[in-house]
Amino acid sequence: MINDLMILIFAPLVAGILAWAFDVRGIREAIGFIGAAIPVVILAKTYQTVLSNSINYTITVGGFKLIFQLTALNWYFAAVAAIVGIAMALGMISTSRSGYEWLFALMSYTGVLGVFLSQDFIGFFLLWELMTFASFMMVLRNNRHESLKYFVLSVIGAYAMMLGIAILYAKTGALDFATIRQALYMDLSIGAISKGESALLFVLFLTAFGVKAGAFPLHVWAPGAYSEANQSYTSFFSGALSKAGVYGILLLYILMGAKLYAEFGTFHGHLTFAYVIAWIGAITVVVASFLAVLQEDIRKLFAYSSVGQVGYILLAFGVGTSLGFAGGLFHVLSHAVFKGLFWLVTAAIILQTGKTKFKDMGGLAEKMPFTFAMGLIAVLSLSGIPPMAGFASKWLIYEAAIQAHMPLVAGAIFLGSGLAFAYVVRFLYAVWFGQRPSDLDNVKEAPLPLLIGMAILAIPNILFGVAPGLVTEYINKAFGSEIVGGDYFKLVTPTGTYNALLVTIVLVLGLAIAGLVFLYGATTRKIPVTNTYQSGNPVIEDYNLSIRRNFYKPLAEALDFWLKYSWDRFYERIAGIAEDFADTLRQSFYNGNVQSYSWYLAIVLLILALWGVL
Amino acid sequence: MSERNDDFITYELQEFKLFEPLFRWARKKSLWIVAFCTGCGGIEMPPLATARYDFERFGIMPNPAPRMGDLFLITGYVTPKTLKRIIITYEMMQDPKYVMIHGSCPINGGVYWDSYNVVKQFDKYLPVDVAIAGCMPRPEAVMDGIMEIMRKIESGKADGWKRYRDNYEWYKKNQDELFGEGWREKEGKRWLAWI
Amino acid sequence: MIGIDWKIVLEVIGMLIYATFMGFIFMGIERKAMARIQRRVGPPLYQPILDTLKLLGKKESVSHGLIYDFGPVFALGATITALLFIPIANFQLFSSNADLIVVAYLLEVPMLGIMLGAMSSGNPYSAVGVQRGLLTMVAMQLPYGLALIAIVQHWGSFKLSEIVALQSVHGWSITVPALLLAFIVFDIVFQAMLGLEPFDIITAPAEISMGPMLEYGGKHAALLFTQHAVQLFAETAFFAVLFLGGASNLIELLIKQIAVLFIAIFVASIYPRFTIDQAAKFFWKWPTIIGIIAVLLTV
Amino acid sequence: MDMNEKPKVEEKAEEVAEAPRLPNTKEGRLVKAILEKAPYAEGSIRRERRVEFKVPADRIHEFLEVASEKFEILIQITTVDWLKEGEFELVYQLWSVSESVHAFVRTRIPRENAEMPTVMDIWPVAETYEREAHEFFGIIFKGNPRLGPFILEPREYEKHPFRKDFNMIGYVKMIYGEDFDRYDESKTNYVI
Amino acid sequence: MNGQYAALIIALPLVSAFFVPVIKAISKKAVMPFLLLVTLAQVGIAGWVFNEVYTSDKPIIVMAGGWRPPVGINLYIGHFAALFVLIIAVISFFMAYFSIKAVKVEPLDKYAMLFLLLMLGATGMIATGDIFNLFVFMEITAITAYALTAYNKTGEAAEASMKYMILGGIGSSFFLIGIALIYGATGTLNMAQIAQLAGNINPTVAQVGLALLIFGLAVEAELFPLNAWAPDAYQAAPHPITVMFSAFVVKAGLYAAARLLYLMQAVSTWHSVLRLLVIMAVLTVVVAEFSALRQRDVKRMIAYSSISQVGMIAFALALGSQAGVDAGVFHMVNHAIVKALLFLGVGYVGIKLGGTTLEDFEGLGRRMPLTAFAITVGSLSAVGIPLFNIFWSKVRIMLAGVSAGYTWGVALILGASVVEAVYYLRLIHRIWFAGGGERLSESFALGAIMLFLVALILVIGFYPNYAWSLAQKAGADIFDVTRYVSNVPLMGVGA
Repeated sequence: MINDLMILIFAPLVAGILAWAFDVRGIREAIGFIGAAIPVVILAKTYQTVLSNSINYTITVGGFKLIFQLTALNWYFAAVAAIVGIAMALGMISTSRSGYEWLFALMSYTGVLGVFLSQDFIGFFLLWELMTFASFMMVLRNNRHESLKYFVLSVIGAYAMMLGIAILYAKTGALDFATIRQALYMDLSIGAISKGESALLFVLFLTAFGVKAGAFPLHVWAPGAYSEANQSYTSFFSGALSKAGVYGILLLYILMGAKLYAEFGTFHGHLTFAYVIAWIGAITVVVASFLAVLQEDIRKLFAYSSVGQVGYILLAFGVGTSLGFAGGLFHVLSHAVFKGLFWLVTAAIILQTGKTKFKDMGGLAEKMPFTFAMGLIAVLSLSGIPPMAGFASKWLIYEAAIQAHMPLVAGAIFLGSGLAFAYVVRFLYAVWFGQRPSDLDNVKEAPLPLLIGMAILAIPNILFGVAPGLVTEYINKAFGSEIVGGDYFKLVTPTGTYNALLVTIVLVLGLAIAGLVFLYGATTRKIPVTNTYQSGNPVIEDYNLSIRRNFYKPLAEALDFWLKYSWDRFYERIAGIAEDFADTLRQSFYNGNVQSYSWYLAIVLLILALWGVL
Repeated sequence: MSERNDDFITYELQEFKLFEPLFRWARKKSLWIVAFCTGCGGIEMPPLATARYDFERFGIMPNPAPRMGDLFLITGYVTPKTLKRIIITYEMMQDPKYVMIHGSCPINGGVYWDSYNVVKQFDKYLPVDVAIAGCMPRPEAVMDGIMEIMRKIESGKADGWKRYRDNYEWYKKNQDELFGEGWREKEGKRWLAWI
Repeated sequence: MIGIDWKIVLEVIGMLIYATFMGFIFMGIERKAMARIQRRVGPPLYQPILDTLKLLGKKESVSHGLIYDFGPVFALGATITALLFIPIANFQLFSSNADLIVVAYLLEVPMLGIMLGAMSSGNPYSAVGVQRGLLTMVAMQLPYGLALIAIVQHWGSFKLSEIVALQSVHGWSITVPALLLAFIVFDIVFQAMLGLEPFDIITAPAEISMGPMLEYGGKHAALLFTQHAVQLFAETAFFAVLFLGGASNLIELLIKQIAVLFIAIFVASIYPRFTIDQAAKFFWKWPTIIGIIAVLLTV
Repeated sequence: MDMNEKPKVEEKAEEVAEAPRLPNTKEGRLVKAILEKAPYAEGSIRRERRVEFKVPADRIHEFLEVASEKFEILIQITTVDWLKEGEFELVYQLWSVSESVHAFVRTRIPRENAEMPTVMDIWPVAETYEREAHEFFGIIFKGNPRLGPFILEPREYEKHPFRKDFNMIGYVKMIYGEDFDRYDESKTNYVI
Repeated sequence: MNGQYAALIIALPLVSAFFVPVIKAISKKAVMPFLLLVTLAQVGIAGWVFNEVYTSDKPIIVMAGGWRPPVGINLYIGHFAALFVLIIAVISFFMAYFSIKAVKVEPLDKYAMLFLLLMLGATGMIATGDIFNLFVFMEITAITAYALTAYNKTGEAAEASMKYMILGGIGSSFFLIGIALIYGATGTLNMAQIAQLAGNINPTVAQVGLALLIFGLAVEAELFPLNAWAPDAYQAAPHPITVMFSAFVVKAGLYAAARLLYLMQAVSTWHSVLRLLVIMAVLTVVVAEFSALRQRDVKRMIAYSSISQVGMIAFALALGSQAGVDAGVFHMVNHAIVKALLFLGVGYVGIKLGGTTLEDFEGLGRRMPLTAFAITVGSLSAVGIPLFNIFWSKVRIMLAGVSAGYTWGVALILGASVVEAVYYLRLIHRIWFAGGGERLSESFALGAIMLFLVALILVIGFYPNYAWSLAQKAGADIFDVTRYVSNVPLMGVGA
């Protein structure tokens, strides 16, 4: 009865409960780490078997048959979650303060793994809710307003999915994916589900997965939730949990792809519903990147940035061609890896300096060299500098978008990657370079487990950057068809090639040449930061020599027309209206005097009487 | 702050044995002026860049950054307040650097010989390579001065920076005598209120 | 691993020397042409080489830390890489292994190198320069992307060598009306990439004294000058390859490069400087609209 | 700083006679209007677009309030050091944008511990001019918050170098020492 | 023969209720332990009956005085009745213990008597097989409920019970008129026989009769317009009584309505009544949830939440499909456990800290960790978080709802449960992460009860198979009328 999948899914949950029970500093870290390590071990073990066939595991719970299956596709997603999970566990060892955080972090870990592996809607919905609830509890601890905003939005998404599941259950009578897929496929001819209903289903599922992935109109919760939770958990939160939303969209394609195509046809040669997802992704990329550039708080910046990056994945899936899927899946891995790394770096910074605003940080490069190196790798990867994984996946998405004749969407990616470059350099400048504020002088390097966590996330960045073939070859197997050609180091698509190894070698050669020219000149003399040219004025230590506050003021001025509208304020107003409506409803109905109550009874009797006569 | 500033003296210079003649030719043909115009001569420099005199023919280019510049023009009377800025900028310039002073005021105080606020002899505080007489020399005179600097570089006699390094104590003594000990720190603190 | 076949190694070394030399000559042409327009005699063509040698020959060198040194080295390295992936005349170099998007991104990377170095110098003027450099780059990204997309959609392939081959068969890109619009957009963006007059807010000499390069002196400045030279050569070559149909031999490529350069110089010597938010607003108005039209026409 | 520092001494005598018959020009009407409101002052017209007033020291603040309706801008506060008469002469230079007329308002105050009420309440810009006057002449302006060191070097604080009785040559010899003695001709009989 | 012992579940509370004054005469302090003893016995009997019914899989029919129906009154203890009688007994036992701690107001013997009668009424309503007998037990429950609501002798309690009395009175009188109509049409009071004869009654009479019956019970079962009395009654009643109200008094009403509804399936306009009930149920959920959003008093907030959950059960039962009824019954069981735990916890806090306003709950996590943990688990499961019990029944209800075609109903209910999530989680944040205080001592026994309920929730949450099978059998008992009729040994008079 105990087989691999059950251990894989429920090991973190059990470990979490144990860690919460034995709330002793040393023990709970060990249990938590083991809990996070088990899935990695099992996934590694099952890698060979998954390529050929799938491992199944079913349990009947409360009359529902929950089916869990490990195929090549969801092995990929589970592996991404596992990598980020192990890094989170290492990060949590040094940043978590109580068993509470371990419990809910590992519970959300179980939720994500369960979501990726489940093959029927009830199991999917159960673990989806569990994941949402666990991540909500992580944020509730620190900030009520942000966590409630996050929970309300994701619960609306979950209940929209619940409604969708119920409608599907009503129409097809089945709950597991295989039969639903079969039924929907046959439904093309019968036409039991009308055009309106399939549109409703599409919208419901899109809202559910859009909220979790942080698509444009529903991205409002992300900055608050990501910045309020314990930072090393946020690496998992934004690295793996947002992938659940993206996996959902993939699921949408698998289950209802044919049906939606039959219902809505094509628009300019693209699948209409896919075109909608592509444009949602594009808008998310542009809006989130613009907002990320203008942020003053390090956590908010990375929150918006991860919303933007998930927008890339949505866009890639929206393109609809197989290359688009390949690009999207690769970006799932690279985003999880470099965003997880960014969040661990933020965790290290906040742990050591206690500051979160850019204006009180600076000049940390000497004090925290290893964290800085990891931050630099993450910067190169996110902004898409060729030898890194970020570039390979972004390159695939470009190829797919332009090849599928979606020019404006590709234009959005260009703008998005430019903005990504801008806010990443802003992070570098404000935190690492420039003059160090006096109170940061005794900052030490981050603790060892956090550093190991960062190293774990940095290696794939470089490894899959130099050899992107490893990932694309696996994706080809997952899809079963040869989407991206070329060997381990060279990606060949029908219209373009990218030899990652050669680019790296030539870059190293170029650096060598430049280094030679550099070494030839006079030996350099290190000078303090106060020895800078301020048009001759003598510069002393307590001059503020670095621009850390509103670094991109001109951009804010150029965009002030657009910045007036904010979805956040819009949602707050709606929540306010709803609450006031609720209050007026209560006052009007339960107004406390018996006469009106007895009137209500009379009215009901009247209805009954009329009912009888009609 | 002042004591930390001396390490540029102890730092040993790079001697290019092989390409020295080539570099000397290059230094001669491409002088970059540090655009630091003090006193009334500052207005005399732009004509040099116009079509009539055009010092760009000789590879001279006005450059605002002291790190890159190598020809430092002192173009008028020098007050102690300005002298402090000049000294700091001069020390930021990298090594084969030359100083050219225009007009009589930096040479001997000139018209303001009795003013408490004008430095009488610039040469006491910073080494000077070429001095051009005249109460604001005409552009032709300045061009001649530049030719003179080029000839000195060619012959290797333009060694103002070497003199500054060799007897830095003397220069430092004069400076401290004028401004008082640790004047960089005091000056920095004084302007803190304004920033 | 690719076996080291000596033909490519020689070709690469020859090309690097040729590109650096021609890059300096281009900078010389730029300064000479500007001077001639202002009826001045202007410096000799090889003046940039002299400047770089003088800077390299400085006896003293100052640094604000490891990253301050790494910045220019990384910028020069990235520019050399970008250069080697562009099909220059009949030399194939490595262009068979990388396509348009890779080269476009490699041409962006030096900006990061310079920014890294400038930021670590801790000087407020260079920080303002970095800020303006990034905003200009962000502003020009959209039209730049649209122009590239228009080309790719028209010729249907990403490989530069293939685009050159198609152009030699069907005539240059600018002959196609839609790609003519893309040419205009790319030319405006080209102006900003080189940091020439209308968009030279990055190194605004009057305001923030050489912008990011303020703290650079001696050999660091020499590195930056060589990087600027190679970048000039690479970008003009990229421009020529995309729009003017690449060249069968070096001389034809040289003529096209100088033609492109002269367009940039004439525009530069006329226009006053945009402030940074004017530049951003400008880029997101006219070039983007023309770019969208070009893209829609070619789809 | 002190543009027209030395008005012509001889011109002061005949000014009293001219007061009653002001010409009917724009400046005349302007001066007549102000003199009605401030009888203690004497106004005269130097030339087209240039008007002068002499005001006793104690009524200066009141007069300036009256003048400020017409004369919107305070251009400069200049101080003249009449060593022989032992008096400072403060000249408030006003400019009227509406009538485009330039007014000189002159007052005399004794040299030793000179006291003046500040005019910052009428024209806030006066703060800088008053600080300068204080630094170079030592006039204390009551009500000016920032009278302390202004632009001079720390060495010259509280030395009020522009006062006539300031021994310039001695001070310079003290600072620049030997390279100042390079000149031999004596200082007494030079005429600038 | 041993089936007759089942009658004890009615007889025991009745007899012991009248023994209470005698015990009081012997010694005042013995009253409460006596109450405890009686409820313990009731639990034993109910457990035996539950075991008997579920092992033999046949309902126990108890004929009053040996008369066979339709002349005599019979008790029909099917799967549902057995299950719910056990729940009533267990909860009453817990509340009996809780009353010792919670109720300090003087005439304790009156309290004990009313307590037993309330338990009797509820058990009777569920167990009876005769509609008039149902009316009698309903009256007993209602009257004891009015009295117990006013037990605290405060102004607020008096006003609440007066409101309850008026509305309850109107409701039960119309219920009586309904019974009269049905009796006039069919000539029998026995439910099984009514089911047989329902087909050939004149449709309008059947229609009006059924409508009045449902209306009478709807007041008791707190459907939308009729539940105005509920929030005040819940808040004003002493804490143990509130638990009993929400745990089984309301459920008895609901069960009776469902039983009658499905008995009269044959009536022609049955579906329109169902649709009316669905509308009222959905409105109950929505209005109750919205009213709870800005509550300052936690007990009233949980009262509203209980009303909305009951509305959800009514929605499930009124769907008219086997899946719907099963889901409704499963939700009844879960809701009973969760609301018992919540009201117990809140009540205990009310006693310990002297009030149940939101301010009292500030930093409860540090002051009373065990109760805080219990309330947190209760509210989390009430919201429908996965690994707890209400999640499974909520999913069942949603699936059944949409299959029955009420997609808009399910959408509204889901929207309302988002609101429910908001105010419950605000409570949790206030308990654990706001404010603080020194740790108070908590009674061991109440802690044990709470932990038992928490364990029950978690067990059903983690492995709901057994609970679901119980619910399915109970659901079948209500829905499958033909089996019900065949089980009752009719004398065949006046068929």
